[in-house]
Amino acid sequence: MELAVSDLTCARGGVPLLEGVRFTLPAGAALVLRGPNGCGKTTLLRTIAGLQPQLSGTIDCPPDAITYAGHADGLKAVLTVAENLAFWAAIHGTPGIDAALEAMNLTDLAARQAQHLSAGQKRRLGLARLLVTGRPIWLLDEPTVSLDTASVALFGSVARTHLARGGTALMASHIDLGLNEARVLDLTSYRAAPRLPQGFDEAFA
Amino acid sequence: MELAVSDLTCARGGVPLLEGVRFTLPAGAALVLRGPNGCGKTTLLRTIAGLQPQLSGTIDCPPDAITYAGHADGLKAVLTVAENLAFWAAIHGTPGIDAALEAMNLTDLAARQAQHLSAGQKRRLGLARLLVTGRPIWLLDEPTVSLDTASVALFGSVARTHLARGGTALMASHIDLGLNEARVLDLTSYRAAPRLPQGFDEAFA
Amino acid sequence: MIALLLRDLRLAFRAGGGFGLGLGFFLVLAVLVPLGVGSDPRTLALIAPGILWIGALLACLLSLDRMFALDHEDGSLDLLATAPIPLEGVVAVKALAHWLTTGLPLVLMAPLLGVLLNLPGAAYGWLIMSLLLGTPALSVIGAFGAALTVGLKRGGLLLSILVLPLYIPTLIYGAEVVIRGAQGLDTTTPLLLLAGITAGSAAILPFAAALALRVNLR
Amino acid sequence: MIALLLRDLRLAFRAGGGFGLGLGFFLVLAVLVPLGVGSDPRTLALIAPGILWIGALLACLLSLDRMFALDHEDGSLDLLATAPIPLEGVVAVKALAHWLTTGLPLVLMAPLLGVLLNLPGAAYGWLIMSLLLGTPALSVIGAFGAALTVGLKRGGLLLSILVLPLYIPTLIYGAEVVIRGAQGLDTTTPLLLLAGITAGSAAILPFAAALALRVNLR
Amino acid sequence: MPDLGAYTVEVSLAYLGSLGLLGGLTLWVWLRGRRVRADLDLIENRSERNRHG
Amino acid sequence: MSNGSLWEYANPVKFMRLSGQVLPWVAGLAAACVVGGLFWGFFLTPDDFRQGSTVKIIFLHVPAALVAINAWVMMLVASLVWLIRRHHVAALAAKAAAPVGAVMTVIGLFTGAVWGQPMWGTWWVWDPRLTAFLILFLFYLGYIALWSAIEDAETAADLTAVLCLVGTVFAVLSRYAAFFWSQGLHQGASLSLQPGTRMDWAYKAPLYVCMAGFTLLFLALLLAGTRTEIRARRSRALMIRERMAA
Ligand code: HEM
Ligand SMILES: Nc1ncnc2c1ncn2[C@@H]1O[C@H](COP(=O)(O)OP(=O)(O)OP(=O)(O)O)[C@@H](O)[C@H]1O
Ligand SMILES: Nc1ncnc2c1ncn2[C@@H]1O[C@H](COP(=O)(O)OP(=O)(O)OP(=O)(O)O)[C@@H](O)[C@H]1O
Ligand SMILES: [Mg+2]
Ligand SMILES: [Mg+2]
Repeated sequence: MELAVSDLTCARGGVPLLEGVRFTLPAGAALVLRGPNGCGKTTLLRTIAGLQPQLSGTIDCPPDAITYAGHADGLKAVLTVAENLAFWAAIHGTPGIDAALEAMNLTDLAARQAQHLSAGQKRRLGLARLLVTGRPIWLLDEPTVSLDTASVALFGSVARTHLARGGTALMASHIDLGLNEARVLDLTSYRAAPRLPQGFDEAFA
Repeated sequence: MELAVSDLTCARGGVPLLEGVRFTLPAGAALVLRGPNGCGKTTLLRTIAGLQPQLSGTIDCPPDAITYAGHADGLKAVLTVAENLAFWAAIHGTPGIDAALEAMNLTDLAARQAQHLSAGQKRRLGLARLLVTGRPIWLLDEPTVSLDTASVALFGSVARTHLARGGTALMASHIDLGLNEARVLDLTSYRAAPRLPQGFDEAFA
Repeated sequence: MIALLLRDLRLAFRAGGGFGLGLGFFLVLAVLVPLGVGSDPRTLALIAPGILWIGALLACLLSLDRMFALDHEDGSLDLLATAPIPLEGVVAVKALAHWLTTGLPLVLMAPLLGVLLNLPGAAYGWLIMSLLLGTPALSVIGAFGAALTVGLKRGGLLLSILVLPLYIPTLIYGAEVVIRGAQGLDTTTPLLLLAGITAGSAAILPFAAALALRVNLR
Repeated sequence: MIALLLRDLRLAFRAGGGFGLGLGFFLVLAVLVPLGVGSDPRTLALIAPGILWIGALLACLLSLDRMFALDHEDGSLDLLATAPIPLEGVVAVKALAHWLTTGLPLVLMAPLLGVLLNLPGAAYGWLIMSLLLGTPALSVIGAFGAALTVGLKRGGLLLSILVLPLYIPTLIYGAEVVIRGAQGLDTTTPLLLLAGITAGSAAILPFAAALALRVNLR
Repeated sequence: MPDLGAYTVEVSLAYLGSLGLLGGLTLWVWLRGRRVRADLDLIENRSERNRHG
Repeated sequence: MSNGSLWEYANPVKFMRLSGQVLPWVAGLAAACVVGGLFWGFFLTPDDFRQGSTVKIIFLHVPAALVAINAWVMMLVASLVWLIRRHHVAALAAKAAAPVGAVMTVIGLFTGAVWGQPMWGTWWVWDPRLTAFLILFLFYLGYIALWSAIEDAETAADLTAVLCLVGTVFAVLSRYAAFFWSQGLHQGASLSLQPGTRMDWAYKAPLYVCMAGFTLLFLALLLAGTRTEIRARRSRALMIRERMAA
């Protein structure tokens, strides 16, 4: 379960943001993306997840291995915590949600509707979703936003278990992830040079 | 411009969460609310802002002195940064937005539509709104979420200026606010004792 | 207040803001009716006043479903509620903006669609007159309904069901004006009643709507 | 896939999920028409088939406006696009769920409203039959329109304008079946054409809709 | 001017209306073209200057 | 420049060069034909013995209807080219054609309505051909609305192209449905004024000139509009580069 990215150029709204991004994530490794606001972390993650096309470069990974968790958690406000999780488990064909509830300390809240959760509780539920996908490669965009210290530690230990099982994780964050062993990749050095946007017949200059 | 809260009990969905909350915030002081996820920080802030009624207790502050900034930033996606700010400035009858743009390092982005901002840039715009309200009492719910270190420092200095001018700030956060001189109030000790919901004729027991 | 009006108008005219869509809906409806009902000109002339009024009403209705919902979603409504303008004023201004971007264009377009539906010649003036008097009421009543349903996901249809019954008096008197006008009868009574409804709702409903908004926010 | 269907059905039946609102709209429309048009039984009988079909069509339309929009807003659509089910399947299932929660109840309720509108006795069977054959096409075409406008704020009315013209052939044949049925004429041709439209749209449009969704996600 | 007989109003209305629409359309296309072209020239000049200056 | 295929001209630079050369000629010819044809039709044709002077409306009505329908066909082709070969010029040409087609539809509807009043006694009847034409107008509206609602140029091009394809299928279906639904009053598809009588050359000749003129006018406006769209895209690209440099 390796993720290899080479020479990737990615863009938002036609503006190239990052170019020449390259790294490999072997099984069991975690990588943290850093960089100032607006440098393109979210864009990079969405590109790798296949939600938007890259301008150039290649992304090597087995099919159906990636799961993405962005700023929005994909929760239905009127479904309960357990129903939300069970849905994603069913979609991914994995059995049981109890382990995931347990792992993210949500068992007490299982019968609560998602709209009645606090910001941090919602985020915990969003993270629990990762566990029920059964996917080995996690792409996480600021996973610990709104979490208190105990929950950050919880996330750290869950992620560690995932890595120990041969999974990998690629995470963007400005704050502590509770995962000190992760390598850090600073995206500042990959900033795209100013130039005309690609694609439209090289901007027909 | 003093904010005094005494014996406040606040509830979400009929469940009392915090009781006996009391503190005073003299002009020029800042207070950080801490507490685990779901302990009721958001609820407390919304109650003080007047967006929901308290169960009991009093909130003392001059009228029209409070401005609240929650998880959502109140931005219109299709308006530009400058238009968004100018609108709030007009609503509050304050002149000019340049100072606010400058202060939150948004001048370069002034002509960009809000929907094309990154998470951190949006948040900076949300904070800039505080400046154009001209209100002395700031209630902030996790203001530094998604901000990079430079922006956190920026927020810190903006908040310090605000305090120096006699403003006050009440903030909920799990992470660094760049404002070390602020007092901290841990809400754990105010947790409401489990009991029947109030109000409905004392639950007609 | 004026800032709010200008913002709402600007939002309506921006890409995806929905200006002109009410008109489009009105047009489409006027096309669908003959397709469903049949092309006999006499039948069409008979039902034209009613259909035009119902079309204006539905076009209004559909475009108001997110009058407050968008502001609620992005948190603006929380901020407006703590801003130094009364919530009643917010409601009134938003209703006005809605009428300017939806009701007024409908009034101007209605005669054209009258042609499609074979509306008798004598009725055109009355059609415009009645719509001009009646559509502001639709916007204000709609604002009230929108305030009641703000914060509900998929509130759109619930809104329809709440608001349509409230629209009934306006519809009845409005259509009556046109029908009588088409037949050359006296239209004073329904016109006066229509004006009364508009004035009454504009005077009272902003307060009810503001109340509903406050309840929905907490 | 089945999990998705069940989730959508469950969401529809939960508070605020919108089940029954399509019905409500249909009902209200059937009430408004006599109010606007006048209560002459012969006129009503004449226009009843068309109005019923237009009502069903509008009720469908209004309830589909957020078929994908809600999933887009809360991020589910991103996650579904990376899930191990094809996006075409997602579209098809969502259209099916929409039909089960909107189209089918409309079919069952239509005869009742037929009474309100004075529909001739011979037409009831044909009304149900034509709606049963035609409403699935409405859901599928609507899914395509919803996929085009997902991600647009206030996409609702734009959706109407895109989708209503696409509904026209279905409406024409559907209403024709009922009209001919009411007069005791032969209905085979329009029925077959109606079935053809439904089958064709169900076969092709999910692919177009999935394409549109992918474009909108990026 | 030809004698339009009983249909003077109709025929002249058709001609005036249509010519108005055609003219309006042409004018719109032309004005928009001019505006966009001016914008582009402005930006091109500016970016040239930035390159060399 | 190579002696390459037609696709060469899908390159914006080549398109701009070629269209810049051609446009004045097309525009001039269009103006000459439209003005000449309409002048001929309005001043120099005899009144019809049954329709009187209203027959002069034909010189506006028929060319406008012709262009309105063919503009949509052109948009369909351009959309296909965009979807299959992803030439941006094709997408922009489709975008530029839509308003022109829509206005032509309005002219067709308007002149038809004005003609209908003396001929049929009403401005409008729900004749199948008229109905299908009105539905075409609705498709134009939807297409233009979708273009203007979407911010990102490439997304908009993709979605409108898909809408154009699906819309065409349904427009054709609607046309047949409309013919099924009612029998009409409108002229048949032959150039005859009364069924059976061939149209006289006195009318036919100026009509042909007008048809050529309207087609050329469409072409001229299409070229001009496409050039504008290309320029707008280039401005955007340059602005983006400027912003990145900042
Ligand atoms: C609002 C009313 C009308 C509309 C929307 C309309 C629409 C059209 C359209 C779309 C065409 C092109 C047909 C095709 O190529 O398939 C056409 C052609 C034509 N129309 Fe009309 N029309 C209207 C009224 C009239 C009236 C009142 C007359 C004359 C009495 C008329 C006479 C003609 C003639 C002679 C042609 C040329 C037919 C041919 O040879 O293709 N139209 N019209
Ligand atoms: N449509 C668009 N046109 C131009 N620029 C855009 C568009 N959309 C986004 N951007 C810009 O692209 C950049 C990339 O944003 P992205 O969300 O990837 O940043 P990020 O690294 O995730 O930032 P943050 O830490 O704030 O979340 C931002 O600077 C943003 O302003
Ligand atoms: N309608 C409801 N019924 C019952 N409990 C509710 C309801 N709505 C919210 N709650 C609960 O109320 C508590 C208060 O949440 P609040 O948002 O105030 O927490 P918070 O301190 O801001 O947490 P966080 O740090 O995660 O943002 C949460 O435990 C939540 O689950
Ligand atoms: Mg980000
Ligand atoms: Mg909170």
